[in-house]
Amino acid sequence: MTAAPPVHQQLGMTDTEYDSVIDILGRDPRPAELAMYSVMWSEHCSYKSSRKHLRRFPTEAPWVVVGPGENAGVVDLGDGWLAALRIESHNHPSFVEPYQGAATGVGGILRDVFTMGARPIALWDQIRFGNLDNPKNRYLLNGVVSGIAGYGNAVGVPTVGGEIEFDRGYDGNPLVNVMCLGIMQREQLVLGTAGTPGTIAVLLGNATGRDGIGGASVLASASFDEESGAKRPSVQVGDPFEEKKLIEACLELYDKNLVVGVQDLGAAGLSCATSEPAGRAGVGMDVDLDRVHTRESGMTAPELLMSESQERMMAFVSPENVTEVLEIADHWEIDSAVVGTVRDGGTLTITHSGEVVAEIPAASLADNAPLYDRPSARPDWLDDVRSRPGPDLTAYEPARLLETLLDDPAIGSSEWIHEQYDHMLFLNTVIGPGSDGSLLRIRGTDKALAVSTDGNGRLCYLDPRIGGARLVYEAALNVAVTGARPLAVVDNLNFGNPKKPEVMWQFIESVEGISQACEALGIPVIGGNVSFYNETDGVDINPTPVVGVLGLADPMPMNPPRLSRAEEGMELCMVGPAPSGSLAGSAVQRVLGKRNGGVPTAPDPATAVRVVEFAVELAHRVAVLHDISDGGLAVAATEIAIASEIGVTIEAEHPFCEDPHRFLVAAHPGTVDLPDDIVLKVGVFGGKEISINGSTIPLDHAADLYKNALPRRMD
Amino acid sequence: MKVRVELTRRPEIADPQGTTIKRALEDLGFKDVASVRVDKVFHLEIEGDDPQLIHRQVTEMCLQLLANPVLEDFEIEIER
Amino acid sequence: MKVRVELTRRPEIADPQGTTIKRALEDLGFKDVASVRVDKVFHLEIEGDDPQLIHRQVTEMCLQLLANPVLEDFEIEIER
Amino acid sequence: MKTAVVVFPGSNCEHDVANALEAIGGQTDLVWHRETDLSGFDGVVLPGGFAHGDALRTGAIARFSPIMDAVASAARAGKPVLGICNGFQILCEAGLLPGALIANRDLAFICRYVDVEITDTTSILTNQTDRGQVVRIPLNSYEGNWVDPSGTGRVVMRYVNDPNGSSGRAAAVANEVGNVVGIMPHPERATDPLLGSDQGNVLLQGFLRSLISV
Ligand SMILES: Nc1ncnc2c1ncn2[C@@H]1O[C@H](COP(=O)(O)OP(=O)(O)O)[C@@H](O)[C@H]1O
Ligand SMILES: [Mg+2]
Repeated sequence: MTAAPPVHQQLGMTDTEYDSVIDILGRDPRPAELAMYSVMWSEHCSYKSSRKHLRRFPTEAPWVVVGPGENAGVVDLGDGWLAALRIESHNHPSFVEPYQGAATGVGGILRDVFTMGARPIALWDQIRFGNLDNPKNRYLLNGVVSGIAGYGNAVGVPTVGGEIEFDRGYDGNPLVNVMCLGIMQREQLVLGTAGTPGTIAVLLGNATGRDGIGGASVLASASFDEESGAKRPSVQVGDPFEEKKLIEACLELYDKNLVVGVQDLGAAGLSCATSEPAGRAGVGMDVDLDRVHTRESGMTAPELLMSESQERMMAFVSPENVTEVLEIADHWEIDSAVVGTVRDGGTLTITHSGEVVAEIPAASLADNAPLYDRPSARPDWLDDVRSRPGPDLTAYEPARLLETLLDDPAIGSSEWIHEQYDHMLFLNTVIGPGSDGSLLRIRGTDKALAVSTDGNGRLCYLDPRIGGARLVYEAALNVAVTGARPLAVVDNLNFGNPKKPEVMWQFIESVEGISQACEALGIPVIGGNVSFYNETDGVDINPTPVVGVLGLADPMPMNPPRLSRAEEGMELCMVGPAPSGSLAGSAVQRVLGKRNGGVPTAPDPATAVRVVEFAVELAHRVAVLHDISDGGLAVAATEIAIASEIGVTIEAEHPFCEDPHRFLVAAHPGTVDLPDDIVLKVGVFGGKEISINGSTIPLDHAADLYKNALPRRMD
Repeated sequence: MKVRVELTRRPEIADPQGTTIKRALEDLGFKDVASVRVDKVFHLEIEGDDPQLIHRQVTEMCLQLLANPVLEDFEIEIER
Repeated sequence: MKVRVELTRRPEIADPQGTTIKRALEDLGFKDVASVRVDKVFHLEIEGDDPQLIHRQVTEMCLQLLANPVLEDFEIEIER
Repeated sequence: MKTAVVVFPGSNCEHDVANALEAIGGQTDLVWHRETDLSGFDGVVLPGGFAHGDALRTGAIARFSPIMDAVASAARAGKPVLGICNGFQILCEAGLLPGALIANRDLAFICRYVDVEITDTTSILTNQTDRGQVVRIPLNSYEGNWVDPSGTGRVVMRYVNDPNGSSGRAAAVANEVGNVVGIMPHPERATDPLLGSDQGNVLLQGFLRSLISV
């Protein structure tokens, strides 16, 4: 019978971290104080293992209004318009309970965006699972997609795109990342500041219950193992209806200029929503926990401070506006409570049933958070993996390979997923899910925003730096082919256990690759999220950084390119460097059952930039553009053929090679002049067959495989 | 045999639907409603007549599909 | 007082959830399942201690809000 | 000629409908569900969304909103009353249309274009169309599966291919008089070729036309 470990350890805190709490306070922490430090200093909230390396990202550009650090990044779109973008992971909660985990992930990312003053106009989902032959993974995919649909559709924000990938590595640890875009007029921008002394803290929205107690520090910052079931009671349940009312109420507060600042309650709940805004404003705050409206009785101070009950916001309001704020909350039928007052000096004083339960320097929760420079080392297995020979395709008929690819659930149509999402609400979705980037018009202007989100764990496994860079170029190109110029990047860095030097190395290399590509394209990183400890029973996932690129089309193309606009007689051309033939990390390598291996083709920054700019320009005058990614030219051309319901005859070298920054153009001969140093004619549209280098497959058969790749496994 | 399985949501798990319904009942003038929780019940008809066996089968069904152990507990009742 | 209200779906009304669950159970190898019906249960806590009165109140709640006569019948059970 | 677009907590298509109607010459006001008077309006639209989060049953709680008495008397007065998606569900719950809407046959939310055939041209929605005419408009619902044991519902539009199990493939249903119509797909989402289709306009034009005729 061994004695239970000390409380701070149970809360996920190391002894050294505990000692620095004692140093800060000059005494032992009270229970509530310990709870606050433990959640705020968790990996999830403090980024203690990653902060040092995230500084590498380029974050500046004239159009950046708010960079990393706030709830969402904000860029200037001109004419008084701003866009807010943020991405967030909900990997561990989605493994524990796929529906609620994904749903609350959507709720959280929405709050990050409307906390800034913006109206959320679109969502994207980035989801990764183990292979679908395992029923558990079908259950997870089903649950996650229903959860995103159940929350996103009901809250009334369209989900207009995303990405899905399957790999055995995600078997015990699926990835669920969600991204949200919002727009606003400049005057509506709000920051997460508590304002000046005298300002009143008003808690809006859901009653506080014991949801996700310890979630921040336990769920999101500890690895999975057989006992993860034990952590289950802290599952949170999302309420999109409450969130919808909260959105409308908050937007009215911003319109009427009634708030000094706003902070959403996510991980670390009240601890974060009091200390962070106070810290940012260099003030203190008196908070009375007895004022907090609760769902359950008898909640302790630590529970109230750590609760992750969803759909709550903290508004900071000047005294004269409090009544009006409470009236607006009433109108929208949400609960509200005045819970605190901003004070001079930096002390955060929290009382509960008349007793002081916490008295700490507000800023210390954020500013004094531990910062680790964890050892990193290139994995010793990497050379073996990179020296694996690529598959020899000469043994296969191209058309048969194409069939196998089209039937792959990650390459086949995502209809089964995105038709469960409302992707049309607000009538802005000019180009929705199912092509490259999504294109959203901004009503009352000639502008449109394009967004694409991309990841590729297999590539990053072989070379995290090249992989990271290629993600940025791919997303940028996905945006460019809709006619939008890339403006900014958000990233979600999903990695294994940072205490392992190889994982830290993968992390640092990915950040380097993403940074280099951003610098080449001249686009800043305006926000992101880090998810470590994606491992099960000691096995780490493939390093899976995910990026989202936001682009602006101003003006929007009158008649933007679409996959469905190819016609009889149009020529198919490839723009970009001639393919090297490398199949390292490619879809073909995967669907042939070959182990992931080889050396991925490095991007060429100068060419990438030229290709991206050329795509933006072409998008205003051609019928079809499509970026080349999974499955190479062959799959990209087939996607056009299927969407346009017309055959295509392809004559090209290495049709399955996935080399970076290349795209396809379809146009009638002689209608567009293409610089021949980066353009190759690779085919012509016509007939009812897809023919690759002489090997053919009927169009309707291809379409059938493509459309049923997911349904035939899921239904 | 007829079997009924009732799922009851764990007390600590939020029930937004119940909360919304409570609000609605209050708006309709039913002020004495202290709380509302919404749960699910399955009515199964199963071939066979060995109660023990069927109980075992249904328990399996609950663990594998019907109940979500994260959110709810289940109760099996063999009706006849 | 604790009151339990069960809504039972009218036989003539389709039950997509029941049908889907039946299929899922079969896929899992539970072949003896003849039929599955899914119904809703409400657990209400109501101030007061007069069972008759409470029964009347809850009947009202069902007629007005909780049950949709087109789809379902309701059954009220005062638990204590 | 003015149309009230009723906003319930949880509605989300109110602006889309209003914009679509205004774009073809209609006049609209958004009216909060706590209001009680619609006498100043010539017609009413209950827009799509998730009123009250669809708690209990879709439309079950919204039906008791203070505004609903005014909606009912507008319907009795013969004014055009159009429920789209969630609005359709509310009209059924309120007894202004027969039947009820239950979960889609495949228990999945469906958001995609569907082909819908006009079967009756005498309603406030279909008076500008021809019998047998087919329009492509987006469906966007989880509870789109209409059941009508009473058999009294007048189906004015039906799906060409059954997407959700709706009885008689009903996509839009009218009361006897034809001044109250519920439609499950979203005509307002098919009002701009740039977004994929403008074939919903003919339906909204029918609605506007019917404002005048009463
Ligand atoms: N999980 C998903 N949810 C919604 N849309 C998705 C999802 N996965 C893929 N899509 C859509 O399918 C299309 C192709 O996705 P993807 O294969 O990632 O394109 P690319 O390879 O060009 O990045 C995109 O429009 C994307 O938005
Ligand atoms: Mg693409």
